[in-house]
Amino acid sequence: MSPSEAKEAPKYTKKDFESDQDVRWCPGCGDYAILSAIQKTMPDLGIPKEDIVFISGIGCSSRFPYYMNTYGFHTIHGRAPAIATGLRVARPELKIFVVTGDGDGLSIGGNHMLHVLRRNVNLTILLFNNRIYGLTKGQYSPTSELGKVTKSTPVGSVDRPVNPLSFALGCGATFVARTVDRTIPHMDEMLKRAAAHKGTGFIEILQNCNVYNDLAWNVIYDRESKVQHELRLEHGKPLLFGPPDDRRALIMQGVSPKVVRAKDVPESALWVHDETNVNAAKLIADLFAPDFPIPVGVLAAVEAPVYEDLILEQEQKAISDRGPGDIAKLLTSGDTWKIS
Amino acid sequence: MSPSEAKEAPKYTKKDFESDQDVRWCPGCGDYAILSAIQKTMPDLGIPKEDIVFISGIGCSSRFPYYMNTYGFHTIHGRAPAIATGLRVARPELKIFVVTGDGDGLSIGGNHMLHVLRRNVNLTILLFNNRIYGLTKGQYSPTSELGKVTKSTPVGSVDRPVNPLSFALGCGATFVARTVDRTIPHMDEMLKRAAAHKGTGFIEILQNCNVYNDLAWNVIYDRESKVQHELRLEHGKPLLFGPPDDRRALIMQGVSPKVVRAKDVPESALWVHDETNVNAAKLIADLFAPDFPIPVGVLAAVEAPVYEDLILEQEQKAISDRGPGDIAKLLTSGDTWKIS
Amino acid sequence: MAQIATPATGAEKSRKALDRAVIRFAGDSGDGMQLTGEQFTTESAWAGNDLATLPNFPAEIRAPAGTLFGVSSFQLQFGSQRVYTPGDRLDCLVAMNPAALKVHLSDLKTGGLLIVNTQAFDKRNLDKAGYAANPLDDATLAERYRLHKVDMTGLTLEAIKDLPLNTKEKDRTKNFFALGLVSWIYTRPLEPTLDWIKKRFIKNKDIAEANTRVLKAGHAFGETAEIFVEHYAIEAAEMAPGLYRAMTGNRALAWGLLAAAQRSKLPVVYGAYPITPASDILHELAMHKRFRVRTIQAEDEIAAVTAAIGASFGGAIGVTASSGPGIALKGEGIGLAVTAELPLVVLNIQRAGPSTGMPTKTEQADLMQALYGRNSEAPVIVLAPATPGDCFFIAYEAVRLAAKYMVPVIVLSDGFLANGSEPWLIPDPNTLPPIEIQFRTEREGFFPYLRDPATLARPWVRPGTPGLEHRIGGIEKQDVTGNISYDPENHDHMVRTRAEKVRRVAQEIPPTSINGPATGDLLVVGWGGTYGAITAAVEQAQTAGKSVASVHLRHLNPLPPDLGHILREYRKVLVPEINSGQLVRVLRAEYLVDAVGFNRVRGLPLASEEIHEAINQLLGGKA
Amino acid sequence: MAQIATPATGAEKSRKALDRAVIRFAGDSGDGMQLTGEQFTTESAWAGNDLATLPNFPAEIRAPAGTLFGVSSFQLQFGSQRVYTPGDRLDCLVAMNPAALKVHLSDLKTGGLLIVNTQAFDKRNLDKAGYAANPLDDATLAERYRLHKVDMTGLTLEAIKDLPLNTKEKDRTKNFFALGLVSWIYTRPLEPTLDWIKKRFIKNKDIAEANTRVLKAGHAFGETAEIFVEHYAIEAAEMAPGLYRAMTGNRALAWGLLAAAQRSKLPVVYGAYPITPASDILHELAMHKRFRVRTIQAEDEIAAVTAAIGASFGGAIGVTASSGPGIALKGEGIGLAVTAELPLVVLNIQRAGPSTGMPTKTEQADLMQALYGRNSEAPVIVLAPATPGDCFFIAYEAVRLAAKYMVPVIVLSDGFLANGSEPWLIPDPNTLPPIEIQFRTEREGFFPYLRDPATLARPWVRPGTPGLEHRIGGIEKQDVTGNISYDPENHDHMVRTRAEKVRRVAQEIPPTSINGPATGDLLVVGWGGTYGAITAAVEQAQTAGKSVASVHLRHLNPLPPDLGHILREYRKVLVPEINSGQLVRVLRAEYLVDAVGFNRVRGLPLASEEIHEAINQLLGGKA
Ligand SMILES: Cc1ncc(C[n+]2csc(CCOP(=O)(O)OP(=O)(O)O)c2C)c(N)n1
Ligand SMILES: Cc1ncc(C[n+]2csc(CCOP(=O)(O)OP(=O)(O)O)c2C)c(N)n1
Ligand code: SF4
Ligand code: SF4
Ligand SMILES: [Mg+2]
Ligand SMILES: [Mg+2]
Repeated sequence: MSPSEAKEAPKYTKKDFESDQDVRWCPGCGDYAILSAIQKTMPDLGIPKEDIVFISGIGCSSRFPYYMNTYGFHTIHGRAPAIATGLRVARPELKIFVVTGDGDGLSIGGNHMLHVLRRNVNLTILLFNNRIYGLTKGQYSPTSELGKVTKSTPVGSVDRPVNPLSFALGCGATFVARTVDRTIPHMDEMLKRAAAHKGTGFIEILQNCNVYNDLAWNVIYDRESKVQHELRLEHGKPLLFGPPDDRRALIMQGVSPKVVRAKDVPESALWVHDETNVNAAKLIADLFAPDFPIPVGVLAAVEAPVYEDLILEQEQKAISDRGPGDIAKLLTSGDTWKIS
Repeated sequence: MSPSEAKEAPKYTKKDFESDQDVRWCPGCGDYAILSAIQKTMPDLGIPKEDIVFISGIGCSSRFPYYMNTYGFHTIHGRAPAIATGLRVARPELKIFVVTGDGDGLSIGGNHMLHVLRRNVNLTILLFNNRIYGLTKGQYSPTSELGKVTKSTPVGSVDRPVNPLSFALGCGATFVARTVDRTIPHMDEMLKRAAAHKGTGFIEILQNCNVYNDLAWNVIYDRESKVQHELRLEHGKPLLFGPPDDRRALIMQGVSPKVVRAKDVPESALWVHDETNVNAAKLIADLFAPDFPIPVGVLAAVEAPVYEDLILEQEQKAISDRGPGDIAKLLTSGDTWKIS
Repeated sequence: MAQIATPATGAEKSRKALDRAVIRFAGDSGDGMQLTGEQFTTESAWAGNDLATLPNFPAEIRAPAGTLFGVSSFQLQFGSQRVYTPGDRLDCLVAMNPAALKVHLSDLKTGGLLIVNTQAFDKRNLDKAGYAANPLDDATLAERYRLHKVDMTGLTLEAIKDLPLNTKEKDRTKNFFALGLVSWIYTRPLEPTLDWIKKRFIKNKDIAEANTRVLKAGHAFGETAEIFVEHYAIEAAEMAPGLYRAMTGNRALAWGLLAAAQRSKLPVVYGAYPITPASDILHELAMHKRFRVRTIQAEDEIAAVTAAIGASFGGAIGVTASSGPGIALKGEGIGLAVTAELPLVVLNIQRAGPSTGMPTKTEQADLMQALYGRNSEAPVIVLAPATPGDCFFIAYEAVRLAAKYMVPVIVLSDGFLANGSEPWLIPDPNTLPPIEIQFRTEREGFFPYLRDPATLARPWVRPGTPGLEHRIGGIEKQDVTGNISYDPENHDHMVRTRAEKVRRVAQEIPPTSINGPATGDLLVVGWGGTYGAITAAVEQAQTAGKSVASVHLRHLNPLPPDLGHILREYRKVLVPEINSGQLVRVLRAEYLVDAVGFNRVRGLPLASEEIHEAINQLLGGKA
Repeated sequence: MAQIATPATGAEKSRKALDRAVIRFAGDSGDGMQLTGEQFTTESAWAGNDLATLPNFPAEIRAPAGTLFGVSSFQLQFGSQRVYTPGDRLDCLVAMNPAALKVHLSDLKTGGLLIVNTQAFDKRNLDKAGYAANPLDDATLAERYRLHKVDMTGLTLEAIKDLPLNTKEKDRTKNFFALGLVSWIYTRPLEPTLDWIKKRFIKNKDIAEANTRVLKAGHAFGETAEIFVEHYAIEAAEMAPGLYRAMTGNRALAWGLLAAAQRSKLPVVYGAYPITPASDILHELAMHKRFRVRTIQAEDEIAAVTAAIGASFGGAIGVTASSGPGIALKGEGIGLAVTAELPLVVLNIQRAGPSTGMPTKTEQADLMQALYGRNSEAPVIVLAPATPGDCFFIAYEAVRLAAKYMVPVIVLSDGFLANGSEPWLIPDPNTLPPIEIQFRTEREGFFPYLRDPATLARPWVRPGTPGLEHRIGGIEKQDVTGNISYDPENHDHMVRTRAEKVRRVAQEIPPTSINGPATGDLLVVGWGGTYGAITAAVEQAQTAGKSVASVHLRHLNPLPPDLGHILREYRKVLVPEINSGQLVRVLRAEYLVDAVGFNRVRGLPLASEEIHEAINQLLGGKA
């Protein structure tokens, strides 16, 4: 049963989701915007707030649960997806959000991320990607660009970065989206979409760490650059981007995406976005500025079996077939012998 | 410097690579074929055998190093990629092979697999995929099909499997290939290709566990079925498969692969395989019988910076710029004061 | 089936009464020795004997036939008195091939019964076993032991030559010949095995027929063949009346959890990653979904323990299990449960280490890890079962204490208990102590770390409870409110509180029962799977008039409150362990008693013989 | 720069001579208190004082301004005699805002010097600090302390009003005003700071100018303002002659590894995953690539330790470091290095736990984990530095022993040593013991587990060596050959051999130096970062005529061979630790001495005061 069916949720306001804890992020941190966006969206989910749980690992981003007036568990580094899986299997009627970072979710937590995604556990995962380790005061992360100069890499990092969207899709994720900490309304929309998804809803949120990696995402923050590069994905709509006076279209040339002037392309030849096509999503996920647009929105949303649903089906079937377990019966079943 | 440049390798035979240890796999295990294929291929690599190291985790597959008369380290479960990374950074002149299984490499070891692939460490990774945990006597693995009945899942598994090729590509792998334990010559070829690759060469080897998951890959073992489904990938050749009298072609329809009768497709419209196109590789990786062919061969092979090369460049530059480190100098550098 | 077993036929030949016997079946991994041993065990249980078993198989799944490392064996001791261990030296060894003979002969008593399958002693097998010449031709063998060369293979094939089975299938039944023969020698009833064959091969009449015939052939062979001049009867043991079943430690742990689930009315979420020898608990639990046990085969041990913690946070019983290296990986997660103060049960089926070590071999070397294997001060409850059947009660108790004190409980079983079995007097579940779960629902005056004055436990709140929304985590927190706190005094207070909470569990521990005089020359202190060996050794010494007693600890943290007093009642204290001396260090540090250890770390259970010697040495006497 | 510092000007006002002083700078995370403290430290070092420092900052990166949890502070004690600790109670407190006053006032001695930045005491900040009224208006404050209200902000802005900087930039320089003022009060030379400013802001003349002016303004203010009636001089301490530098523990560990790399002529492969407070070692090493240190920022702690093991297998020096939960994750990997018998150095910068605990706070609670935090019997060498500078020698020694005995070495530093600094007499690297690495190359008679009779170390072979191809692993192996072996006696032998190998390290340990009488009423035994506090307390008691001595252990496994004998020479034994009593348990178990612990677990160093009290209590005396 979904929580909403369970009980009628009271009418909430943003305030209802603000906890009494002082928020301990640096002034100017992108996390503030995300926090307020989420607190603002919560009432629209129509879920009683006692049925909502935020689970996180460790990191600035993972401090998140303390600031939500719901149930919350700030756990250990990288393990939030596993903990959330256990919680969901125990309590499938709860609405569970996982908050993680590019280090928490993709460095130490990469394996749990892989497996929660392939299992398609019904969770909403918010990955705050600031391309840096914030809490530990600024080392490069798995999403930092090659050659990144940080405390731990004074002459530049030597690791090729991982793309969270491509990774998630490679793991078999059933819902993959991207949004940006500075576009509140879009964040709201993505959040609702992900929360409504049956299975694991994975959202990458581009987030600014103004202390250790300021403006890492400026290419999508800067007004002019944003106009040039932002590609808003909308199901059923063609992949068009760029300024009104110079629209660009993304098309397939053979098996490679290509950018062309929109007016040079016949209506029929446009690439129409289809959230249910994971193949397409994988191609879109790899795109980024400057040579390509920056996709924002829902890349993929497909139906697939949900891990804990199957577990409970098996349990229900076992009980309806042979009745609930009875330890006394079990103990005396099979080979026994009496001694008198 | 590559080992071969280092010294002239003696002329070896298969025998030179057989260790004195008794092989402890079950009679009939697919691992035997892989072992002899690899022992047979080694001489062709032209590398002195003292410069070759096999690193493995834990599992039947991971017993592999004991049987190779080279240097070898049978480590702990899932960690071989990390251990190999450390070894490679310490000794970049060695030729290192990692042998792992679908459990060792994709269950407990999934995170290290992700990071070794994105870093593009110069290693050859052989993942023996038998879709089962062999050594622990037959529980389902991350590559087992949904609903798999095993010791740990008496009424069927509830996890959606991960596809090793799609996963590797999602992680940013630069060389991804698949081969089969029952096609020795093809194994040899793939092994040489992977070993020659600059960066991480990842090969999935479909392997038979005749005790706990016999004929899991029968769709590609069975002669008839193999003819129907095997798609041999060859760079620059069109994607054609199926029996001579009824050839099929794989083509792109919009952004989705589609199977059609070969003769219905004009030469020009054929999908020509391009190992350097990672986009294409991602689409091909997801294909499998019955609806699609089973791709075998090199899906992707692209150039990218190699982790340890960059580390050594930085080291060399530091030394050539300012000379080798001198602890006596360092100790007395900066703020000091004398007390007399 | 519940009845006193009737002795088998064949009473004409002289039948000697014994009060106990130790026998071992040994052969190739493919020879079905484990099955043979298990069946012989059931027959002996039927016969009303007390018994203890010791399966022993190679780490390799199916080692190549005939090799030394491919040998698999099953040992049991059965008797008309209390049987504490599988026994040390063998009265009877059945060797199905040369490798088995080579590996096991040294354990056979001089004058012991040695039965070999002659046909297996061909050139190929002799080479594989590293025999230059056929040992059966060596006269000394027949001099030292009562050697019986039996062409089991030949007799087997003969018995079923007319059946429509291929030679491989026919050959595979020869273990039933051995079983039939040895059953005759020790006057075991065949009913349970005949019964088992019927059920097992219901779908394959020919195989059923073959096994039946071969079993009887073996039995008849003993009865008629000239060579066996005598055979033996072992009277039923004096055992507490009641209904019995054979129980292994791993199954007992699983069933104990089922009992706890039913009694607490909570689902069990069992997070596990397969590993020898813990995997069978997962396999067992997966078959009992009706008890609302939800098994998660996790991606690794870290996910397994953290998934269990997530479940506990949700108000279910979070349980995880592993062995060896898998337990080492859980330390960080257990630390989270300690500071989050959530119930968690961790089953550790100890195996020989360090690192991968010897996965199928037993050991007791994880005690210190259980006590200290986490960063900083992270105290947990530690329990250890004494016998396979005791695993049932320990698992149940672990759940009860974890939920009552809101703290992790580590259970230290081992490979020997896990796979070994004993005749187990089936308990009445209603006699188990209740597991009362009170989830907090009252908003008034709620704080996440408000403590129960008696247990110091914080309230357990199920997410979904209106008005009690709260946040917890791994950072140090203020007592009562649970808010993040870096206050120095609060941290000191919390460190002491977490320790005190575990110390309070001492109030749950019954008075320590002493096996022997309440004061004397020597006290032998043990824990875990060595119970049988120690008890046998101590009783042997007592019979020899020594002033020796033993206590066996099931609670290792906290220790029983009366232990310090007891220790001081004896001149000396001996602590036998399958490790380099762990409990002995704990006792010395805790009570400043000059306890000495007896330590053998061979991947095998301790032999009561060697413990007995150690006792005598310590008492300066002779055996 | 190497010279005796010349006293600053301003000698007209009465100058009192002190032999030591404890001062603390406290303010907002944004106020630059750490920098201020470090500069004051350098000035004092210049002045030839001995000193010890204690930085203390919030876990939050940049806590919101004005909050209590956002307060950052830097304390140091400097003196003309040996200074062992940063000091307990404060002689002088500089509070840059109300929150800082609130958090730290209680540590100020009655009659102590209290300097506050008045302009920061506005409504907003007072609210944030939870002050109903302005404490500066409260007469009692001025009665209890020597209160000096200084409008530092105002005077700062005034001093640089003409400079082309915005207000924010100008305001940021006020910490230099505080520094200048306090430097005058304690007669510190300004040269080092002026010097530092020049270098640091070479690219930004205006900022340099501003800081310089403000520093001098603060200094002049002390000299001229009426309010400061007296100031102090602290003579240079009697310190061993030679060249000194300020050294922190983390840097010393890093440099010790560099020294080992150079001496052994081997590359260091350093696998680490960032974590507080260990990260700075990674940052430091990453800057010294010229020493052939290769840093791997791994995906997690497990990859970090296993990468280091891979490097050791390759013949490099494999090192890993972490803290708290990160160390718990390395247990399995360390076990592999134990059984593979490869050198490995594990640096554990202990922090307050359990679990995430208090990342920026210090603790000593990982000793038992270092000894036992792995599955089965997996003995390793355990070392602990006593002071920040000692970290250099311990890191070097760790590499030497790991390579000589082919075994992992765990180094237990802590957050206090890591960030604290001391004036460090720079050693001559040539006086360090040699690190002789002999890789085996001889084929004749080679076996992977053939042992050196003296050390029991197996040969270290670099892959790439012709003819020595071999395989090792985590499964139990036969001694000498290294082949997989499940033989029971061999396993027992290997368990004992691995233990004996570590025990042999005792032959490397110099005689334990005793601070005090060789026999007496009380011996205080310590380890790690408590060295200073214990020594100060013991010397205080000695001055008071008590028969007390202390020993400080740098080797925790194995323990010094002469320790048992030493312990028995005293009537009582006290073991102060920042944990619940870990070393004390080890000593009790090992030597059966009735040692008692003094334990405070607050995330802070122990105060010598409280240890001194504990000493007196134990001796039944008064302080
Ligand atoms: C087991 C463990 N390893 C390391 C750490 C230290 N640590 C805390 S947060 C963090 C990385 C945080 O990066 P990210 O997930 O991107 O979060 P951000 O702070 O950037 O939001 C690390 C390495 C830890 N707390 N626990
Ligand atoms: C830390 C740890 N966890 C679990 C195990 C038990 N274990 C050994 S191998 C294995 C899985 C092997 O599966 P795979 O990698 O597919 O190898 P295969 O035997 O199938 O070749 C497991 C779970 C272990 N040895 N160590
Ligand atoms: S460090 Fe970066 S991510 Fe963390 S709180 Fe500060 S600004 Fe935000
Ligand atoms: S269990 Fe399977 S994978 Fe392992 S050795 Fe046997 S057949 Fe091969
Ligand atoms: Mg981040
Ligand atoms: Mg497998």
